[in-house]
Amino acid sequence: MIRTVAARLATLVVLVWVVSLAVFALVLLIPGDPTTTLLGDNATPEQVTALRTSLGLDDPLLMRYWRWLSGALQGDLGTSMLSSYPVTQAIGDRIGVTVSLVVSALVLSVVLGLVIGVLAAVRQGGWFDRLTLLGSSIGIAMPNFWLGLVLVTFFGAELGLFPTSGYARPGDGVGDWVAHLMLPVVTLAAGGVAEIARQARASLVDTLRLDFVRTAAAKGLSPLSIVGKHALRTAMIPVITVMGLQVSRLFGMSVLVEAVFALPGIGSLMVASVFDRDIPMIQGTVLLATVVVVVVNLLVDLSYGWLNPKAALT
Amino acid sequence: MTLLDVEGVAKSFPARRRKAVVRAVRDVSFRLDRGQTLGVVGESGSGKSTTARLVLGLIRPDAGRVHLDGMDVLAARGDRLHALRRRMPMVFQDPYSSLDPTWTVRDIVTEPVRLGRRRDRAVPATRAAELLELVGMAPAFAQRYPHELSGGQRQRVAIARALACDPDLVALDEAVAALDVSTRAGIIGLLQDLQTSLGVAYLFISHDLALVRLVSHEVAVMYLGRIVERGPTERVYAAPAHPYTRALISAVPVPDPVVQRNRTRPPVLGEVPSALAVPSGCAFHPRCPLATDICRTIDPPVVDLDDGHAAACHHVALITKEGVS
Amino acid sequence: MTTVTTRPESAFAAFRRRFVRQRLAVVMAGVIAVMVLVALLAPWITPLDPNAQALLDRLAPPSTKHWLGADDLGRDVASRLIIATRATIWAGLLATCVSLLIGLPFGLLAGYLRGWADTVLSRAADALMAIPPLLFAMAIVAVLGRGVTNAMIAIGVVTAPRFFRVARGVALVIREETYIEAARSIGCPTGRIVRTHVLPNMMSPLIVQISVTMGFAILFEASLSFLGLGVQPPDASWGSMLQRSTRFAGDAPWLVLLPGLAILLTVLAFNTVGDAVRDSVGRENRRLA
Amino acid sequence: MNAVLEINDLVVEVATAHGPMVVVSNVSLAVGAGETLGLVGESGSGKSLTTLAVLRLLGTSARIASGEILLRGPDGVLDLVTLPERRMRDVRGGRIGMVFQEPMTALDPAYSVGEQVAETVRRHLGLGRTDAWKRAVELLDRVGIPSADRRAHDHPHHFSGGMRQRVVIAMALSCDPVVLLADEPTTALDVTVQEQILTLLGELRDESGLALLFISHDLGVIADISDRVAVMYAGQVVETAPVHELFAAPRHPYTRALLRCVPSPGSDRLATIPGTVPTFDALPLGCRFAPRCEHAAAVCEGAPIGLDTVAATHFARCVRIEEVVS
Repeated sequence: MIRTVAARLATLVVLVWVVSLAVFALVLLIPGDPTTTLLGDNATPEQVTALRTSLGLDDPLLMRYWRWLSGALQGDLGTSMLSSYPVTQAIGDRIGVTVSLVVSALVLSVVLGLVIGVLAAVRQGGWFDRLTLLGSSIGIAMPNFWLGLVLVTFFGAELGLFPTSGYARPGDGVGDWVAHLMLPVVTLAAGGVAEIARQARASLVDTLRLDFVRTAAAKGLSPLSIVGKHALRTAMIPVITVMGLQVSRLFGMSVLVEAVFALPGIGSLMVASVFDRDIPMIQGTVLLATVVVVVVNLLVDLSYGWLNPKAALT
Repeated sequence: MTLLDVEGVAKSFPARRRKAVVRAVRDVSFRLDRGQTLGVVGESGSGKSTTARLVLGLIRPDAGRVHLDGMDVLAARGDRLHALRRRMPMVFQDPYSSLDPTWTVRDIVTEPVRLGRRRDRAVPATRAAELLELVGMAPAFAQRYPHELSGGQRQRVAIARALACDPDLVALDEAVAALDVSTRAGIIGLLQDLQTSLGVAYLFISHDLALVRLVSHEVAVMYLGRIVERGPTERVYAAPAHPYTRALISAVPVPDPVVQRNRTRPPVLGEVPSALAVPSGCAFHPRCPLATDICRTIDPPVVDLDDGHAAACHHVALITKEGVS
Repeated sequence: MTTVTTRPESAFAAFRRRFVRQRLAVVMAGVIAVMVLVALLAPWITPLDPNAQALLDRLAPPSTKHWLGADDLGRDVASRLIIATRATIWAGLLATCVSLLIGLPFGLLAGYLRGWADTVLSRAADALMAIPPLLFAMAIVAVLGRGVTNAMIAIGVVTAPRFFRVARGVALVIREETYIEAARSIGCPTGRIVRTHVLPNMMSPLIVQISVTMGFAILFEASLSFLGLGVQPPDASWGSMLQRSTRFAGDAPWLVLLPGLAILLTVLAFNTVGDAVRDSVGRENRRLA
Repeated sequence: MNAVLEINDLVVEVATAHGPMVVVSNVSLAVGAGETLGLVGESGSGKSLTTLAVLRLLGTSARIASGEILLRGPDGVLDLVTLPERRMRDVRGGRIGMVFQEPMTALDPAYSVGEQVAETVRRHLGLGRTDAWKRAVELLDRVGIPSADRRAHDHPHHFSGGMRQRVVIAMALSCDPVVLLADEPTTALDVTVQEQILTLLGELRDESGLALLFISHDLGVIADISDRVAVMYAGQVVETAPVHELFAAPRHPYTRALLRCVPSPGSDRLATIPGTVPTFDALPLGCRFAPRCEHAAAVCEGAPIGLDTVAATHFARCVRIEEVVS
């Protein structure tokens, strides 16, 4: 087990390193001179030189990468090109919002998705199954920001049930916090529920056809125990892969949800940074989000060993 | 006249877990004459399929020599190797995956003809019909796709493809194992007829001892990557010289209740060990009723008995004197 | 001699027979055909000029003049929806092409040849897939500059690892098929094996993936345009129409509903057709799709 | 006869796009205590479906259309066709055990083999965890798993095919069944292992007086283990006889042809059967073997052929037995 964890950690380090390369390489893609982007066309040559020195743009590429990477390892992702505000601090101020949003949506997607998927699979071909297939197709194809807008229009604006924008810290009242997150979480979770339900259904339907399920039935076990004890455990393996992908997807999609509901998370920070072409801020946000995703995926990977003892061997 | 000459061929594969090595084939030597059939028998993990692939130049061995009609197969590269392979094509076990599902039967059976030419010139339309007729199929099948054929028909197409190479040798890797009894009989009959009319040699790989006995002139018995016994078929079956061969032959149930129930059968111990951990000395010793200390330490050399019958066992003398029970 | 009993059916005919049996997929294939047609003919079939502002018609509800109402600048919603089909289909095609051109060759290389090339490429693909796709695309747009072409290049780059994975996975399965070994055993050179055996057998999974990527790209185009990073004003896109509508949702709900339904329908169409293609592939290559 | 398991006129249908298709036609079989009935036939003959029908494990696409499956016990006779599902579950793994063809996939990869045997014991014998585990270890030891107390904790992927098949047998026998269904239990195994498994099954049958229904396509295996043999072709039983009689004096042309298709010492050619097995959507009206039969005549076509009594315990579905034998 320790060896497995060590091996997985090593892969994780390589993975994050490759991501850091890709994120750093973004700077190289900027057409023209970054200083022009920042200072505009009317800057004096002196201003340009000063900025180039302060950003270290004249140093060799490898040195710049090393400086950025070693900084990042120590928690220093540089400073904003516009406000000279530290990137780490800017992200730290806002990450709480995004994490509460993503985690709540993930939990909701997993719980609802699994329940729906399993119920559909055990009655394969029934009305609930067909409804699930149709519903999940729609859920996957639906732009979630549109769902957000529709929810705002009908639940928020028309019925006045929930606040439609802004955020309340849990410290200022849990009820308020929950109310503010309600619509965003539902919006964000819709696609996840659809994906997980669909995968859980497909995987369980496939598993129920396997020989060992027939063996379990030939032992005289009840349907509940056949599905719950035997089939589900094997069927969960591909579902868990999808859950891992969902973390990455939800992080991305939260940008849209934050935009719809005016939530001050890292998504809105990202949007603002993209408009300002604030490269250090963008690099920091992408890198940090990826690290979170990769760590969650590691946990997912490790749970494979428990579900499928054969995988733990290799 | 020797067609195929194989000398000391060996191959190991790296295992999935590091450091371990699968010793698939160890020191395999045999000869096969033109127009003859060599049957290779063995249980799973005996290395019989790997041996065929090594001989045909599909996998590169770690050691050894292979000559087809005097030409060094292992030294050949590029076009020369491809041309050599066409002189000894292979027919595979699974009739459902050995034919490309996107191709018609016509294209499948004439592919070797096209490959053998300098340019992709059109193959005469009659060629496909000739080949199909050779394997007992109507010319109309040429327009069919593999998924429209039964298992037996697919295997006939695979044989037709092999014949299109104008081969000296056809390797048959469990070619009838996936077929039903009655279909199998038809394919075996076809193979026998083709050998008579075309003089093609067969490398007949099978786990079915009764079938090997029926079709082979010579037989080689493999166990954990080695040939433990080889010789003329009837001699090996009538007087097996290796304890493994004896165990194997007696384990095959005879389709006659009177015979089957009155046979004395030496018990076979345990199962075939993993090729990851081939036992020291004679690989068969943990399961052998005759094993002594020497078997545990020294791998027995192949000893010639008479008339091309040879076996790799320290106790050959003991067994042959005692005769078959 | 065995004889032929029924008429031959090509693999494609069998595929068509199974596909046509799936009613919803046939309808959705029709939807895609209509979308493409509308995109091609858009400039000639819009009832009004999609960019013409008429302040008197500001937020006008559906009427005989504006079938589907007008937006906050009095522009005809129906015309804008129609013209936006162009951006949508074009964006999907562009992104899918970029994705295909990067993903397919590398995937084929990694899957068929294995070895160190596979290890390096797979690691790189894993890493790129770990980056949240929308964030990655936004970052690329940030450096390349806003606009639909850059946005679609970004989406193509972001989805390329998925294409790579599919191509690699399929190539891995095909290289283990006995018909590949059979081709080797009759002396077929590697290049010819890849060309005549591997690629044709990859077609159906590739079509599935192209279809899914189209849907994905259209969804992403809408998302980026909604954030103001894709199609730039005054050009219309379903995503950018939604962005403007946010402020008037209460007064003019049709501004919110219609573009969203258009996106939903289009993405649903591509996904459904992709799934149906996969389900229609015969037993003989079901494993691949 | 005092059969423990008796199948009468069993009809199994498979749902297709063009409506139900009969794949097992009026099959009748009987097995007594301590007896082995060998069921032999080629793929698609309906032998596996017949066995699965006994436990009502046909899945969603196939169903029993008619017939009865009687299980005799000390408490009377149960008809498994009409038995409520809840009571059927007590029969599965309790009164009737089953061994499948593929030992590599028949076990759940997620649980240790000991747990999988003990689970059945807990389910049917109502033992507690500790006692059930003890019994599981005893059973694994009985079927020949070396150091069973230690290996019971291992997961299936640590075992070879032969060992897994032993585990499946232990599971099937864990609750002292009266009937054991074995569907090609040695087909996936090497011959030396096959011999060990056949010996084991024979011993277990003799020890506990099991009724054994043994399915195989391998005539050698059938000759080895069966007391009586039933031959199936295209969904029908075409001949049934005591094993010695069937091999020495087969009556049905299909049985005769089948026996000539396997190699025997001394021969250098195999006989062949022309043509192919008919598909279930295009079965001949009369004798289903007639299109391939060298003895076929006008009387064979037109109307279904019944089982004809050859001797007290020997039946064949052929109207031209005299001509065939001569």
